[in-house]
Amino acid sequence: MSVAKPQTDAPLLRVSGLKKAYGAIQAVGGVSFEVRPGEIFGVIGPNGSGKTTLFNSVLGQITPDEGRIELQGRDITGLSPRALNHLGVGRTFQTLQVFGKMTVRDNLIVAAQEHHGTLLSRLFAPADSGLSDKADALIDLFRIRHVADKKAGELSYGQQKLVDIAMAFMSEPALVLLDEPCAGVNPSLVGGISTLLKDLNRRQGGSFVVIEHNMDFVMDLCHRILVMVEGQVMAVGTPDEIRANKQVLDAYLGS
Amino acid sequence: MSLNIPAQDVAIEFRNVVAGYGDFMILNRLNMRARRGAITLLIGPNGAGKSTVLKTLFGLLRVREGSVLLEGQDITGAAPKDLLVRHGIAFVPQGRNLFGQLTVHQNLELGGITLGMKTTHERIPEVLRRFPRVQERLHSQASALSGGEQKQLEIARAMLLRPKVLLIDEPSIGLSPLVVADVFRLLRELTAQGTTVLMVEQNVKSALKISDEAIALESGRQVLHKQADELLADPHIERLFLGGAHVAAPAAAGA
Amino acid sequence: MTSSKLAKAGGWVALVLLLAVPPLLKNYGVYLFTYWLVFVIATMGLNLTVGYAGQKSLGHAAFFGIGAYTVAIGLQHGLSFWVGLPLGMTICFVTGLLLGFPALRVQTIYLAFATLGFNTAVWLVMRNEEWLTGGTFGINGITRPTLAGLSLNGPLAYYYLVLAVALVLAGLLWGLLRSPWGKAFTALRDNPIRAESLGIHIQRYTLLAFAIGAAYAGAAGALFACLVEFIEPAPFTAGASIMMYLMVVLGGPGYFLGPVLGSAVGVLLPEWLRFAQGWYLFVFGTAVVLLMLWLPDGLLSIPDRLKARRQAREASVARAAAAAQHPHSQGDRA
Amino acid sequence: MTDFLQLLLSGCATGGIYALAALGFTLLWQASGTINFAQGEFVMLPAFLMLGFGFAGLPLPLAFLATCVLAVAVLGWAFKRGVADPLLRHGLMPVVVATIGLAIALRNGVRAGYSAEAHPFPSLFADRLFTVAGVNVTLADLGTLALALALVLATQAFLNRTVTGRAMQAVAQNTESATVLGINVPRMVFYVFALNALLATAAALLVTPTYLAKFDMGEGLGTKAFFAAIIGGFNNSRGALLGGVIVGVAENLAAAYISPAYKDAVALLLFMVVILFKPEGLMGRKEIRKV
Amino acid sequence: QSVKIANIVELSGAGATAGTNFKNGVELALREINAAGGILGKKIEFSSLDTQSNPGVAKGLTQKAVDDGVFAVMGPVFSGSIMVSMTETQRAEVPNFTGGEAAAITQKGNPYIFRTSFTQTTAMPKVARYIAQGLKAKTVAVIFVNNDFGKGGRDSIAKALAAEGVKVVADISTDSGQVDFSAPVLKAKQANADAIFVYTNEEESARALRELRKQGVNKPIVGETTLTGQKVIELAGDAANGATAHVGLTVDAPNPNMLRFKAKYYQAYGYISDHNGIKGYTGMYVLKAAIEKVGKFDRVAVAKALHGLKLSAAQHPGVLMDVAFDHNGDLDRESYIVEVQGGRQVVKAVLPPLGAVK
Ligand SMILES: Nc1ncnc2c1ncn2[C@@H]1O[C@H](COP(=O)(O)OP(=O)(O)OP(=O)(O)O)[C@@H](O)[C@H]1O
Ligand SMILES: Nc1ncnc2c1ncn2[C@@H]1O[C@H](COP(=O)(O)OP(=O)(O)OP(=O)(O)O)[C@@H](O)[C@H]1O
Ligand SMILES: [Mg+2]
Ligand SMILES: [Mg+2]
Repeated sequence: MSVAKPQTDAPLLRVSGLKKAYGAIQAVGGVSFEVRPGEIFGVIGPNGSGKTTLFNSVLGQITPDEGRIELQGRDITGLSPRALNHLGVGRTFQTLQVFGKMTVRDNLIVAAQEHHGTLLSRLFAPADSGLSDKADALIDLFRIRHVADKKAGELSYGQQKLVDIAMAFMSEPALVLLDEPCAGVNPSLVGGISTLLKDLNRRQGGSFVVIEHNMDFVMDLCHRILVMVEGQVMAVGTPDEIRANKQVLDAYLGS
Repeated sequence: MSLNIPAQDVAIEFRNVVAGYGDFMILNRLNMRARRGAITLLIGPNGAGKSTVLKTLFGLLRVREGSVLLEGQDITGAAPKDLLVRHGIAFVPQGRNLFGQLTVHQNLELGGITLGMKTTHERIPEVLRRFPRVQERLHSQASALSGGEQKQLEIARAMLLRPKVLLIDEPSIGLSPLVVADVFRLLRELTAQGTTVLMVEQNVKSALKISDEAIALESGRQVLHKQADELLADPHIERLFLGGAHVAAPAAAGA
Repeated sequence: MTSSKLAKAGGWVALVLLLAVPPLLKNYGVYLFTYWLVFVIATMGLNLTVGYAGQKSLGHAAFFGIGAYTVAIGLQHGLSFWVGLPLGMTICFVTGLLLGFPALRVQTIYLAFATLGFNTAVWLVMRNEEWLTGGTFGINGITRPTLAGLSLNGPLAYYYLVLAVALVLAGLLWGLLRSPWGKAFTALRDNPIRAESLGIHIQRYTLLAFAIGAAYAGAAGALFACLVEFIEPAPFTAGASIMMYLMVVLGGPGYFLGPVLGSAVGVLLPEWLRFAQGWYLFVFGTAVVLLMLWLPDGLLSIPDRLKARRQAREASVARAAAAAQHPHSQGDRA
Repeated sequence: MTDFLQLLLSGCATGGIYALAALGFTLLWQASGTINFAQGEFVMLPAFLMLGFGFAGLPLPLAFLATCVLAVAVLGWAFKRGVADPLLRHGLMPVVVATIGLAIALRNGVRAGYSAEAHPFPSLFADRLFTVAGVNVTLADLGTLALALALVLATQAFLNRTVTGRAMQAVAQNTESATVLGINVPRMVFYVFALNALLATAAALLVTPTYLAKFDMGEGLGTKAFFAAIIGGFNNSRGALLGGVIVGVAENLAAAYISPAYKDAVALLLFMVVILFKPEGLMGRKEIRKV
Repeated sequence: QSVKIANIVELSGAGATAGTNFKNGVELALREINAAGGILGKKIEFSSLDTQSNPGVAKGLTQKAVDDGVFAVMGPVFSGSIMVSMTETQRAEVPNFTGGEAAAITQKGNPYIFRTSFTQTTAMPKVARYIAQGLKAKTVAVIFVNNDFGKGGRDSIAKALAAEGVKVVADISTDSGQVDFSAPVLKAKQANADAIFVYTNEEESARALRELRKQGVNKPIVGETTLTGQKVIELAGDAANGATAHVGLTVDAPNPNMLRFKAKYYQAYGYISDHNGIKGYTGMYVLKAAIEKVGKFDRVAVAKALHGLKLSAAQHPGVLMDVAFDHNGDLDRESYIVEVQGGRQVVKAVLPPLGAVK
């Protein structure tokens, strides 16, 4: 599998000096990095090293104590998750976050409907906002057709995870942040997700930031990887560089 | 089809078990056996019914037909508390299972509620030695922990019980590679002391390495029961049991 | 499929009954039917706020009251009912928007508490500002409207007016719920955090859910004032809000026709139970408990329950078949 | 100044009464995750039971004990079996509505079956009046406040210091996890409601001399207590006391210094401010981290 | 052959105590009447319906009674409800006896509405006269309950006191169901008036009296019927002693008919009736007398006959006291000033009917 090289070097996402503390715990302690357009960027690190906190800060879910976040040169620090979504940033969650009482198909439709028309025009739009086909395509892609009309809350863990990921892709975001997308997902589908991301990346130049503990997945997929330990950046580099980094091996990967 | 386990070595046995949610039967006349003092790995695609097997065994779901046996003794319909207290079964479910508003330490205490406080307090430090990350957060509110920290806490909590039979559902979800290795090592140690482990894992390859036997489930039935090393060596493993046979190259999403 | 057809057929039968039965009733029967429809309108609004959008509101009776007082005070100042009704709805809509703001800060039970407090505050104003609302003496002599020279003063005529308003408002709500808005409301209810990360403007939808629900209550209040021809603060207490909440939950929150049944339980059931004499409210309270025990998701969850059961059975069969056919099923490998 | 102190003290005494009823709300919220809209009626019923035992010739302490037993059976056990067990797993809404129905049934059952009148109720305390620094207080005022304080602290200690108390909270937070840990969920749920019944009976004993035994006494009491519990902190027993006293005192001061007609508005204003800026209540604990 | 009478009253909600008493009084009278052969030889069928203290329900129930062809309607007691329901009885030309005391009820020109007690506008001048002339008070503090009953009373007493040259120096509203009276009592105390007028329902009256005693108020405490009722004395205990009230209807009136009624009521219901019980009971007997006077069951004629009707207790023992109706449907009869002494109401003065004075 060959992966397209990033096209330019101007950063798509730039995070500088990001800090977030909870009382005495410095969850994120001054993290800076850049994600280039068309790049698949990995974030790894031991449990509690601040990866999810980093995501939540970038995505407006929590307010960082310090630091600046830019999207294509524009300051997006402190923007709401909704605003970021409309700027083309999608995400998935580490914990299951689906709409439990809605069917899988409706979960997908509602994931993109706000990107069409105005508030008022949506009042007069068809129920599916014309998104049924797109939803069906993703349902097939994630092989959840047999549960497409079930309530999402009644699916197995892995199935819900897939729904969550599929939702992030419904509105065709330019940048997607995925928090442990493979956790609980069957290995064959892990391969599927990997292929999907590479495909989107190659064909449409989609950029991704992925937190994952599944090293096979990360090493195969990512162009560059950031290693976080105790809220700090330990290393940034290509998979090969990271694999060769003694410090990283000790702190995270094991040998 | 099934490995032959001498009757006196069978720890867990499902006989024609039918169980599910409401009227939706997930397990269809499931027959399955797990060996005493060994790690039996339960694998299968998302939605196969693996978690359902564990929940049924632990008395959380009603057995509609058939029977569940523990060391030859019929435990069909027994309440979780009895299974825990009388039969020494402990269960670490999938997903979040903490008391978010209580502290980490209080969560541990509750984990030992069936042991009495004295024993629990004696065992807590010993268990915490295995999970230093949890130790560091001992007086944090449990919901403040990171995903992986929470999972570690859950496993630690179950270890307090020194179970005779441990049911553990996808322990590797959210755990960093080093911790996964630790947990797997821990499971091996437990079996060395005679504990029977029934584990569900999607992280199949690493899990097979530490398991004794593997059972594959599909649509609520056992489709295979083999020695773990034999399976690991099987060149068709991907295609056959990990859903690989059904993997079509995914089309580009939504485009 | 069949169950939705059944629902449609049921709807038509109900409509025919609503049109044809009241003329056969005496005054009291017509009055009860009208009273019930008024509450159907009010609880339709509450169902949007609580049932669809998941905002725990216990302040609905305040809007009901605002609608009623708007029309009553308007009439005192020579303002026609036909101006008072939309004016009442508008005032409620705006007040609803304002009440929505706390909902942006607090959720779940805390929101319920806040709305309860709001209701009490409105009630205090109704009771104490005698110059405006007549205080505890209430407002007397509220006249029913005329339409194009036609007096709607008679019980039947007024009933048909209320029915017409109810049908129009139901139609509008139906359209709204079928549109993407309906999905957005449900998403908001199920998981606001996820909804926001998907670009759903949860603030806007929350406010709208409150405001639209409030406007419905305002319409109902306006009709209520003219129905009873007298208003005082008592029917608009927090207790009344709690009763409306009860009606929505009993009928089935998040079911379109839930309020129709729920209001029937809340308004008509006590009347049917009058044979129990002094004990009728005891019987009513007990009936509420039993209904909840029988159908925790509301009366209208019955069809859903049956459907879910049928689907579950079908899925079980399919699953069993899949398991049986599986290429690797037991026995084909040594 | 004397007048102010008089109001303050009377307010505290009334606040003690509110606190006793509010304690039931906080207990049920912490330990079963429910809101009981029949909480006021749960105080009213024991009051009548005690009256009944009183008529049957039992002295007050014995009548109280007998009522405790009966209350645990009816408001504890029967409520758990009849309402809590089947409905708890369906979330908050159905339980709330069922308790509203229960409140209607209890209130009107007592009215239709016994009496619509208010009945005097013997006080636990002798009818003694003290004058301290120009402020008049009755023994009952002081006693009620002291007992309210004791009950609140005891409940708080039980919930937070004992394993059983914590297990009860655990069940409320996550029933499935509690099951998995071998916590006897049905028993814990029973304990919660039994404890609630006992507290309600104690509240009835202390509150009814002032409130008078009447079928609808629970309505007013319940509302006040509800507000008190929220102001103090719905998930904290000590909050019930604080909230009760705040409501009692605020009412009095507002009635005297602002406007009697709007005296409830002051407590209400406080209530709104608390909800908007500290929704978990003055002493409540905030829940952290959602994703 | 029988005739129907509907008893539409507050049996639940805020008015439950008053409504239940009224209902019991009506039913007691009806049972006696039926036992004695009915009215004009016809038995009376009666039904009691609960308005839930809600005017909207009261309106519906009145329509129901009218639909059922009742001859007359008894109740409701609450003024708000009667305002609504009496338009229905008027429309159907059905005589309607109410327990409501608000003056406005009989000022609408409705020929079918009749009182069973004084209006506040007739009662309050008597109280004011007692305060001004009996107590020689120059200033009064008024504590009233903030509902239509209390507010109506306050408006009337304020007017009556002004007419007597007495000043209201504190105007203190309380809530129905209020528990803590320390603030109102304190305000009354601070006003330092010559007398305190308390106009609340029975239970609140008891609480107010207790608080007045607790705070050591030693000014005369005056009220209306609800201040010194049997219930208040029972609830307030010693604190009730010394309270004085103008009482239109009281079971403690020095009147053998009344004492007999008190005993019968107690026997039937196990507690002592308040004034609402007397209202219901006498109202029913007034109706009976009017029908018998007309000689047939003719609603319009009976309503007409009631206007200007004078009944003597000697001829009609059921009305308990001599009573006269004016052209508005308001009644007039003697009343009392009572004081609570040693836990009992003691009549200090008998006030003749207004009609007799003029
Ligand atoms: N609460 C529920 N109600 C209804 N159906 C359910 C429920 N939980 C699970 N299911 C269904 O049961 C089937 C098996 O679920 P189960 O959780 O056992 O799968 P699993 O093998 O553990 O999958 P995963 O690897 O994704 O965890 C799935 O098809 C799922 O849709
Ligand atoms: N709301 C909070 N309050 C207090 N501490 C918090 C809070 N959120 C996170 N933390 C702490 O901050 C640290 C970083 O958490 P975070 O969730 O970002 O870790 P992570 O890298 O995503 O870990 P994992 O791989 O386990 O998911 C953890 O030690 C956690 O305990
Ligand atoms: Mg994380
Ligand atoms: Mg699973």
